[in-house]
Amino acid sequence: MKHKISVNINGKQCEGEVEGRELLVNFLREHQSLTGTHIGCDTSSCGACTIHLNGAATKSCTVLAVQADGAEVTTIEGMATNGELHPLQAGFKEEHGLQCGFCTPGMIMTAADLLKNNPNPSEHEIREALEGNICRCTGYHNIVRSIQHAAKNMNGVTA
Amino acid sequence: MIPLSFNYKKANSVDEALSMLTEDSKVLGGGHSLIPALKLRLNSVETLVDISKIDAIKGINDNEKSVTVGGGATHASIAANSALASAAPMMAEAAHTIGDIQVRNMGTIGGSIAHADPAADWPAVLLAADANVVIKNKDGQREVDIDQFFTGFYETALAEGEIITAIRIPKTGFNSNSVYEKFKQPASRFAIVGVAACGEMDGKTPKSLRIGITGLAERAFRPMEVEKALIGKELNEANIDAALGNIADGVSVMADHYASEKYRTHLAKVYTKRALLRLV
Amino acid sequence: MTNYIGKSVKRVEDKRFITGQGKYTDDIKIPGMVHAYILRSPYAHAHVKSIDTAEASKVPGVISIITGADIPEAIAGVPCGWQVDFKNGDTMKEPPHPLLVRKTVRHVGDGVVLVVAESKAIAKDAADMIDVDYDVLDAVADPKAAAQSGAPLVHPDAPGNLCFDWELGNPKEEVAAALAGAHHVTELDFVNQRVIPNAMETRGVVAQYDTAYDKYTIYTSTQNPHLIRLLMCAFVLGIPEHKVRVVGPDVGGGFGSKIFHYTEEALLVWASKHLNLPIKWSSDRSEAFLTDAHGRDHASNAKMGFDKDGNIVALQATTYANLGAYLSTFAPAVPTYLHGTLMQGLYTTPKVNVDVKGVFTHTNAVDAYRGAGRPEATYLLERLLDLGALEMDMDPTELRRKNFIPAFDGVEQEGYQTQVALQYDSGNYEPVLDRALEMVGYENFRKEQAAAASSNKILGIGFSTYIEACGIAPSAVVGALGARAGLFESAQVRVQPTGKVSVYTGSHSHGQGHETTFAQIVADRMGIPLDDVEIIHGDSDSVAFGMGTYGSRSLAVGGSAIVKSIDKVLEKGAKVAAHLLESSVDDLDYADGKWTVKGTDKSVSFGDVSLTAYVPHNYPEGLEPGLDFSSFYDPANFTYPFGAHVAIVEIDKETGAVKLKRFIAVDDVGNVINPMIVDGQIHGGLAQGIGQAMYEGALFDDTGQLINGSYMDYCMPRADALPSFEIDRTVTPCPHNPLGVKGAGEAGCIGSTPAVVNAVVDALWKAGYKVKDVPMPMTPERVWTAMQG
Amino acid sequence: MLVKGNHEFNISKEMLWSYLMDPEVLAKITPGISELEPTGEDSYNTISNMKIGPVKGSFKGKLNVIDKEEPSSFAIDMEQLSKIGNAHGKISMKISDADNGSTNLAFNGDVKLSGMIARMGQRVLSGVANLIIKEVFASLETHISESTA
Repeated sequence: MKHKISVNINGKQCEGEVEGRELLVNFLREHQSLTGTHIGCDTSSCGACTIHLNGAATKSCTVLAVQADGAEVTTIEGMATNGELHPLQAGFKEEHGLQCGFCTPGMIMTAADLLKNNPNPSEHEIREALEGNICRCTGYHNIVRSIQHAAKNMNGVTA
Repeated sequence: MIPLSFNYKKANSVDEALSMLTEDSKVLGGGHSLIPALKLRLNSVETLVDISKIDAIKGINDNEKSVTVGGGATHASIAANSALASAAPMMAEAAHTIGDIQVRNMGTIGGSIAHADPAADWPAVLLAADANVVIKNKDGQREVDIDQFFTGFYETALAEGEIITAIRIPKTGFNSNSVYEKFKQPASRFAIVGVAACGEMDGKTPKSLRIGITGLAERAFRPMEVEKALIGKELNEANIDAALGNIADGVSVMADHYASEKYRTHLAKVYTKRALLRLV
Repeated sequence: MTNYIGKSVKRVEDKRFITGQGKYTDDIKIPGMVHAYILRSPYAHAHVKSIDTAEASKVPGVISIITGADIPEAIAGVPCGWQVDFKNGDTMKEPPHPLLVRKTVRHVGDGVVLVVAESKAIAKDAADMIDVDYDVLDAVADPKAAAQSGAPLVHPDAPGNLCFDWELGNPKEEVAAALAGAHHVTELDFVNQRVIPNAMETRGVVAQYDTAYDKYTIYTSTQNPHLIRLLMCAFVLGIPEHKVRVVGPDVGGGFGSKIFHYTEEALLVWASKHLNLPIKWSSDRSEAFLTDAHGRDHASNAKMGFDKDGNIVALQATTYANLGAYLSTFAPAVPTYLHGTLMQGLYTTPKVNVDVKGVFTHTNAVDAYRGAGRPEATYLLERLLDLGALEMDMDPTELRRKNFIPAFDGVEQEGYQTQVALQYDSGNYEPVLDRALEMVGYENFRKEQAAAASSNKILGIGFSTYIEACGIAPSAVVGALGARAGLFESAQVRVQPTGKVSVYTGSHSHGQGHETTFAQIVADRMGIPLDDVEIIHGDSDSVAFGMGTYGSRSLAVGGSAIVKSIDKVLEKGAKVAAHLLESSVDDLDYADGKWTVKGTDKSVSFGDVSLTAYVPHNYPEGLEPGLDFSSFYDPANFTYPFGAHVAIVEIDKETGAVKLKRFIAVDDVGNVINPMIVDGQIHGGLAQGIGQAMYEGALFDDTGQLINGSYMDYCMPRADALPSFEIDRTVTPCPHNPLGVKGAGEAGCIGSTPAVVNAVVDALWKAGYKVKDVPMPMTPERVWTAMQG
Repeated sequence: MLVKGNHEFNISKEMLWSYLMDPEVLAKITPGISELEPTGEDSYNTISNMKIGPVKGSFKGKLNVIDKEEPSSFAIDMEQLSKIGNAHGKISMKISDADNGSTNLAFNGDVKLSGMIARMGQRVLSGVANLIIKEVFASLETHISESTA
């Protein structure tokens, strides 16, 4: 059986028809062609698929698409506004917080959740907040710097 | 990764959910235990009844004698709740150690204890807290004492066709002095050993003491002999060491490539001691 | 003047990645595309008795179900790209590796049935309905066990499961004699455990056959598009190379695992024509655990002899190297020429012998993983040195200093000839150690350590001073060592009429930042703005040829090829400029994007020269129009980065849990083009090397099942497991390439692992536990057990 | 997966032997078995459904009773196949006299798992083994008390 769903994705109302078993990440990638959200594992462990569901960082591989009916979803594609990079996006570029780029969208989405709840995180708090996101390239060193950079800018202080 | 096909039904109320449950159906709460198993096709289900949209079971209510945590309350909302922070600080402490930010945002306490993973954090905490589990079925509502709730390996007192609607955390002298200590399996973030402890203290001596241990055995349990041995005794290293000898009595200790039976048992002692010393 | 080289230019490729616009293989959609799922063996060793696909073929949406028997006999298996010979001169055993098995499965995950359907979900649903009847056979997963007589055979024509039995260095008797005469011999049995690369993007392939042009297009998550094309066309499918386009689009990490030509690539290409449909296969993570090539997996014994002053007198290393069930593309090279040749380290050891047996087991293939052979060699050497220091009660840094090869620059002084085939290019080893010790505050640390020795949290420090051979190339050398392909690199610098520059490189970037680093070189050498340069890679239809990216070769080999082409462009440009300036080439200077007549202010810009080259109305007689040059660069030698790594750990005595408190790395990777990117490469390498020491390791049971095949069990370091790294570098330029660069991709991974293990052993030893070794990964239980005696 | 356990039954060795050799009893006490179809002497085809925690699977397989030494020992050789993984194993049973006239049943075996359950299930395997052992003994006790009642 197919379910009609309507999801507000990055500010735009998107309609779709999905099977019950379809995952939100597939709905984003296959139906909406929002391929910035990646799939890195099968066990909800790696965080590459992290998006915001009603404002909270969520692993879109562990949510059914039909569960997102009526919800607001933000993906990496929705982070820049009016062509202006989100401070986290800018921070990742500025501090070389990415290499292959595959984990990056998930990292940025998780970091955004962290900074929303804790605008001035310590290094320790940043590292703990990233425990659900695996990066195999950077050793996390520059990811931490990138988030610190963004935190400073978002608090109105230039890094 | 995509599950085998199933029927999806969204429930708008607990009663509606109960009416949707059939023999081969499962309840979808936060989904963070169930969906991964379905994706790997290690599990399959005919009908999935989604209770994640029922607002009535998501709240955390501060009552006179207890704090009532909705079965649908997320780990994140528990971690951030101020009533629980004073009534049972180990709740927030444990909530912070579950999974990761994303998992805490979606995973629910009701889903977790219904699943009864032998290495999950909540069972240890709720055992220590002397909680009550509020369960609804088609015939009405019942409350199960937490000591009767976890019955075995992934087994609970929850029957088919029932839903956990709330967990009551009594406001007691012991819960207000409570801690959670966890030794994490570094990949899964589950507990190799997790110890919740709470006690009402008279100086350095507990007047009451409850301990819940997860990860060690096939189900979370209370080491009753340890509790008994230490009530009325000063919580110092010597007394605790003396009491910990039979911590694993009556349970079968689990083993995997992260921790053998011997090492797990040792860790349980170390972590119980650490938890108890923090009560002072 | 340089505007870009040596500066931390922000990466030009980042924009697409931070906005979610990267295009990885699984992001590619082709109209009409269908999906493949491969049903794989659940057993490590079994005969396929029958395959029943009747129910599966009835599933609506299933397009085709293909078994090994459906694949034409003429299609060979995937080949191995490197040949290693037995000591006695016999050629290694090279059993076939079919695209789908016909009769015998040899590892869990061996491909048995290809299901093609309208969606991946349908393909998976159908695959679940296929019944394969297996006759289960005994299996062996451990390399030492596999080499014992009576072990289950992986291939009938490889007796004793031996692929090769290989030796390098001084005669064994000489080494044995030197060890017998030594004042002290440190000996250890090592297991350098199997680790799983785990690039965050799993592998995937999209294959399309176009009947109109009789042409194939393949998108594959590879580090090595041209080599895949060559191997697939010439050795597997026999299809014409000029009718095949291989694209390695954005690739989400490789770390070696995406160098190789995998069966799925050829299988999908064949099926795309067979079914005349574009097909996508993308690996699930669970599948990746079973099918990506793994790394390391050595079981070794090593002895290092010292004289009474601590001078190393000899080294004997004996290794069983697990190759898995089939020979992956570079597999035989890793435990031999990338491992045995590094056994000299950066020491003056006079006698060295390395004996390596390559062994087949019922596990998936083992091949190059970040560092490939060099981490294993470094691990062995550096563990023996630190342990030797403990046993002889010497300072581990002094012991190293005593044995360092004296400084040589490879220009005034000759390169250093080792006992194990290599000639090091340039080296100056004391300064990296000096700098590392300064950063650590060594004396102070030893005091802190002594003070903590009786507490519950003990401290330890571990060292590793490593050298590696990278910039994997010189074709003649690697050819002599068994490579079946040349390992040069190509580059084309195409100047457009308006002076904008397109550069086509055979290197492939999957996180290394070529689009930035290479552009910095081009912009500086040509004196033009960075924005005027575009780096194109990864597409066999645009790039003439390439040998891909691995072995820290991109800059040293690929970058040098670009420099050669730039030189050709500027040489021709000078002729055009001389014509325009009515001067002679010898009278011109080139700087800041213009040619100037020496001693005058008469000049012509690069853009004007470019335009003239394409609109040659006023042009030197006899000179061809155009400004577009290709080069192939084949270097004279490998490059030899080196460094000193130091780990400081704290051990919780009650639980055995190890906390990595600090990690200091001082590396010398030669000249540096982009410090920010080099730092990033070091960081990433460190994390993987530390990961092996503390967390990672594939576990097989005695039936060949991988028992930790998911991220719930296979642990990689997460952010909260690592400290911020403290890194610095010295610069000893490579004397033989035009950029003076050595390579930075693997250094972090090569040096770090032994430093961490040494730190744990140091902590235990200094706290009174005479523990010689803690097996990797050093889980809390293993450390705790070691303390129990 | 190592399966090891023992239990005392308040009946004679011979009685216990006869229960264990009865296909119906065997079907009843083996966890999850819904069908046990004899295919020859001491050979059976089986269909079973396992539901343990997050894992649920339907297994089809074979079960052979071998190495019979009445009334003191035998072994079960089995193969269970499913989409989520397979189990192959041999479990030896020893029946011996215990104190006060009761009989001890000890079993010891190694069940080799393959497929997804082998890769994913390690964290909880020892729990699974314990659960299965417990269930076998409990259902055998129930059966004995029912049939002797």
